[in-house]
Amino acid sequence: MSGNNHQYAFFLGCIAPNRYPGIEAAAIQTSKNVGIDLLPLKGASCCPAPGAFGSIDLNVWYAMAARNVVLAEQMGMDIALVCNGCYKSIWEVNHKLKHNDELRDGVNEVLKEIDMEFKGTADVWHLAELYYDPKVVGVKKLAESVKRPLTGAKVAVHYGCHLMKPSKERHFGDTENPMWMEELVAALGAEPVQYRNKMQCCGAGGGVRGFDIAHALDITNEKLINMEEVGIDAVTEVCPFCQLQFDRGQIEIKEKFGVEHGVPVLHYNELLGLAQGMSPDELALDLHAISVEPFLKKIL
Amino acid sequence: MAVKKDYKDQKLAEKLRDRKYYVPDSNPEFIKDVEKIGQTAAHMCYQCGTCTGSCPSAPRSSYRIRLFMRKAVLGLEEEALTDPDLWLCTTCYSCTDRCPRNLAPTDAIMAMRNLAFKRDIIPRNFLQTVQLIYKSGHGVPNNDANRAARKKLGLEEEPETTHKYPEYLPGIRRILDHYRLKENADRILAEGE
Amino acid sequence: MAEVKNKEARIGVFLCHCGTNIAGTIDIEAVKEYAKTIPNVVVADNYAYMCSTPGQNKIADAIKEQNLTGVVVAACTPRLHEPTFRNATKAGGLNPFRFEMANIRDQNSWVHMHQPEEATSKAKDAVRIAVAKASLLEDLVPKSVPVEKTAMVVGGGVGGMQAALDLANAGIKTYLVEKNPTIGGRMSQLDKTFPTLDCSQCILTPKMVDVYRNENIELLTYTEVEAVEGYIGNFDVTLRKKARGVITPAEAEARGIVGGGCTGCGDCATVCPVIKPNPFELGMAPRKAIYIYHPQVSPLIYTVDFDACVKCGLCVESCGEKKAVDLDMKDELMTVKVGTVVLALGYDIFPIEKKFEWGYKNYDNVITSLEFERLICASGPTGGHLVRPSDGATPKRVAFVLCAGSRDNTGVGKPYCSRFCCMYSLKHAHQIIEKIPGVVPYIFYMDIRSFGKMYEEFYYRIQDEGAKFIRGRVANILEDPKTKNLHVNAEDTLLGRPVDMEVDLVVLAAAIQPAAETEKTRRLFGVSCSQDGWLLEAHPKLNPCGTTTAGVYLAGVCQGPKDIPDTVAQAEGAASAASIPIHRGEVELEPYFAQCMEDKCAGCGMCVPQCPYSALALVEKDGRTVMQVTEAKCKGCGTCGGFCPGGAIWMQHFATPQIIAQIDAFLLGGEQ
Amino acid sequence: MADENWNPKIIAIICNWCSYAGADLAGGARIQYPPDIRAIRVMCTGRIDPLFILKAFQDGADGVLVSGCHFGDCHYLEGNFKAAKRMFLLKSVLKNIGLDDKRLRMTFVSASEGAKWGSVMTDVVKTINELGPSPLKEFAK
Repeated sequence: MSGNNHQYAFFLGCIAPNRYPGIEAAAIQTSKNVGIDLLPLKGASCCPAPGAFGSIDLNVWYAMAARNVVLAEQMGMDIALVCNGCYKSIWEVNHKLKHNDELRDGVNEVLKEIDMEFKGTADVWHLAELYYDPKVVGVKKLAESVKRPLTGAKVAVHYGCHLMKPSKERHFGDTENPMWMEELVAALGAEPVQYRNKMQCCGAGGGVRGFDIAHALDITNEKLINMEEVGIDAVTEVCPFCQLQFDRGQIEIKEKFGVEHGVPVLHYNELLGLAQGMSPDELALDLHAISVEPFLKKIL
Repeated sequence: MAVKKDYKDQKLAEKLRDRKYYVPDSNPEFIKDVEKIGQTAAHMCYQCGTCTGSCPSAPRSSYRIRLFMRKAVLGLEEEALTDPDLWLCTTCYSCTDRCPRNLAPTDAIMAMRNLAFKRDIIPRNFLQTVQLIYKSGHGVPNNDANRAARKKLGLEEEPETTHKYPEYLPGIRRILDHYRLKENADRILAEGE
Repeated sequence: MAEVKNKEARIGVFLCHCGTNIAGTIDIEAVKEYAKTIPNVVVADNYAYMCSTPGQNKIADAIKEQNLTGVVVAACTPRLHEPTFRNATKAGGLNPFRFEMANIRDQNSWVHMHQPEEATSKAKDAVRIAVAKASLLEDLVPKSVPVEKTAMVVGGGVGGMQAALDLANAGIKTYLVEKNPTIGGRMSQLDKTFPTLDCSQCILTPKMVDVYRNENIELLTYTEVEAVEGYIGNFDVTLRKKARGVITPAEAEARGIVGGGCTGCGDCATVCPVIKPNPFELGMAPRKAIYIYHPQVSPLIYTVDFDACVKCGLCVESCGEKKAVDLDMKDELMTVKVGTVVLALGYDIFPIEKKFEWGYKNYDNVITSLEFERLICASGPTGGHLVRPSDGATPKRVAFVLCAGSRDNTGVGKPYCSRFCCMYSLKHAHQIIEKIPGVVPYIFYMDIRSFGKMYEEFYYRIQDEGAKFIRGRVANILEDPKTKNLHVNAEDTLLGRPVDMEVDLVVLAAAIQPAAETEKTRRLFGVSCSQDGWLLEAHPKLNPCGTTTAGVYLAGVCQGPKDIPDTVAQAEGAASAASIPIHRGEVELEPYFAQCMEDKCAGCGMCVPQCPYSALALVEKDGRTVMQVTEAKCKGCGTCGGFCPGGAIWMQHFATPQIIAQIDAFLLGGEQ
Repeated sequence: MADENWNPKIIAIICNWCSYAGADLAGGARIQYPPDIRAIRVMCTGRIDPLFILKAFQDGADGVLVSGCHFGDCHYLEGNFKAAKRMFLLKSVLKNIGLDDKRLRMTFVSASEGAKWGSVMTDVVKTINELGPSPLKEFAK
């Protein structure tokens, strides 16, 4: 059945498999439904976290990320992933090493110690961009896979930073007011809404969540207020780390600032899973810190 | 060199401290280091403030990315690296996207953080991530509650990563050891206790 | 010609120190001593400034004393001082084309400042190469050609109008070619001008009338340059008169329609059913398919927009006996002969929507400065009432964003300073303060560049009037979807604090860029451009109106951003420069003509299609077919000479033996 | 492979209107580049007879640079097109006589591209240094 499917090595990262396993399950199932096979990338590690490792020593960041790319090179496959942070590490390091001989030689010197070599034969993709790309899936095919349209749900889109920025190196175009994820959401029958300062950061990146959580949460809180201002049923994103910040962050915001939001937060793959008819249990939505129930009531 | 005043009263001495910028206090190598690590021509900054204006951290703190660029240009290494604001960048890259000089202030900040780490200046959470990855390959490792949830979903308890294939861990440790990262992390964390 | 050989070459070498420009790097003494050892060199001398009178006298004296046959000056670049030293050579009694220059400054001492030894050795080679050529140089006589006593100005903005008026008033018949249906250009779109606050139309309209009435000016509006041939003194310019659909009274008379032709009454536009946005009002006001831009157009003739016209014929009917409307009109080509040309091609506004962060075209209440000019102008679409496009309300808080797309190295915007945005934004601030009680203008700037006469004083005045200046570039603009108010985000870099300012209207001082047609037009005239697309002047300091194409001059913004006074000043300069050859009546062309060495010519004719100017032809001579050059057509590129398989073409001043001698002198001569 | 005393001898034949002006501009801007190239000025690259270049190689030149205007910018409309065609053919001739065709380079530098002229100079010298002395050198004397 999957003979004609696109095949990718599936890079899991940390938070998706270890905190929101529903994203992992959803990604595999929903992708299969639109013609993408995600194969296990055995022995992959943390991407590693771009904020933490990039801040400590960029050389380690390059080498560790390169190791993950090499695993895919050895499989002879491109990488697909579901997390913006992973995208920043894996895509960017892959890109940099392909275009900077000095950097690549330095990394390969280290990788030699573990009998690996970065060759530059693999490409890296975020699943969301593959869904949008008509050469792979495309909005039309995505819409055709929907069995249970999310009609009536108003969804705010959070793009996250590390997927599209810095735009000078990336290929996504306008980062001030992009609309392609809105198209992905609309394909599922939901109504994407526009809100103030859509492209603002979730606040968690760069190690700030660990360094000064109140600071990070204040940014998250501002963003949630902007979203609620226009009336929404859920937030969707394509980054488990942003999800963690918006989802668990709401609990922390309540603890720290006494502000209550109660906005359900769903990874796009979870949203896609629901639209394709997966049950909340198949998506482990009960693991979310903020109950998804109100959103489910709206669409089921 | 700053004027030495030798006021006995420490509070007064701090209050009346010489705050002038003295050229000999600056390190001309600092901007070069920042540019080499950050791979951006930071000395071309013309201080327009687009970066700070774009920054989600600036409105809620004293963090001014423009000032860090300025300090880099002037070689004020000590001041830049010891400023705790350095760690408030969420790396959202809005400044990099909008910089009219085509610079990457975010990467300049990352470079300064790298340089700070060389002086053992680094928040503890960063080092804890290093330790976790050294141990398990993951910055956010699996736990029992999650294993149970995975099982319920029909997934294997351990994901197809270093969790399921721990034989890959020595390679990862080798890379980290190459840069003596674990060693330094352990040491700095221990000293901070 | 080849047979005019030098009997015995006697060359003088003169080395210039150019102060320390050359002597600071190159060991002049060593080069001089070396020069004395080069074959044919009979004298070598040096001087601090060879281009000075004593320096030039040295050359003239040496020619006489030493009976020189050739002169070499090693100094700056021939592109700067070749004419100077040719004159000195002539003063010494030698044919000026027996001079050769060795470039040891621009292409040596300046580019090898830290390698004095290598630079000195390179200078020795350069002198040796020059001597080799000078030894083979021959007497040449420049060809004088008569200059057509007419000029052409391309572009009918204020610069083009001024140039045309100056030329015309100097007694020269001038064609003024404008692509739009009216002259006036950008300046006619402006409301007031800084720093005097003159009404732009008020000072422009008299000039437009002058142009229209001037007997020496032939005004060709709605006309574009199609092709250019010829050279200084003798340009043949083919023009495309675009089908206007309306005829002038003069044209009507020519057609035998008594008392006919367009009088500008506007009856046709009244009945025309097709409505289009008026580009003059930047689309903020309508016009018909038969239209004029605005009431003060010159000439006052209507124009049919054939892309929009449905040919219903109502206009023809309404025009009646004047029979001015001709809906079957076709483009016409005409060729005119002119002696010199002034290009005044103007500028366009950079499409600022490409800078996504400011939301132009996305947010209703973000407008450009040019749109502001139309909105604040009494004859504009709102009668001079500045309103918010979203709701028509009068704005009370207005933000001006300076350097919007200028001083931008991202590759999206423009790296240069657009030069007049600071000043017009100050003017805009003044205008709203004057018109709207209680308004506060906020000017977001990086530097206020008020460099002109009375400009800084103007800045002082506007600050005094209450404009608020915020030193910081605008990071982004966000729209409040409910009120359509705008939140301007920036850092007040002087306060060191981020600013989120809620305003009613944002005016972007968008960068400017060369007008769309500039690239096509400059190629027709063979004019170079700099990397940013502005036309390249012959010398940035000493010849800012000239170009590398003799007889073609530049005026106004097409050469680089400038305000109205600078544009007019340059236009007067260009007109003056363009009038000189015409008043002299003839120009000397450098005698770099191709010559056929008939004894070697096989008459194969392969050179003939090589010539871009059709200067070559095969002729019968003494029973043989040989090539013949029409000197008046030859421009001296030498492409034929580079191609002739028999080596039968003698390129004067760049002859094959001369070039081979240079190659040999470098590679085989000197210290091996 | 090169002996220590060897300095490349490179000749540049450049057009008056674009490349020569660009080279002057590089000087005005004090852009520094290696001093191994000697320039000969012609009015247009169209003037350049392929024999000039062969003569230069025969004389022992290690490299030859031909530089003119960008296509469409030629002061004489199309001289640079013709030169480019000739250089293209000449390169195949060079290959046939056993010379590395990288020793002949054609570039397009406009009057406003001073910085580009500097980088062309640097790059040409680098290329020739990598190639070493011309094998024809020993026959040159």
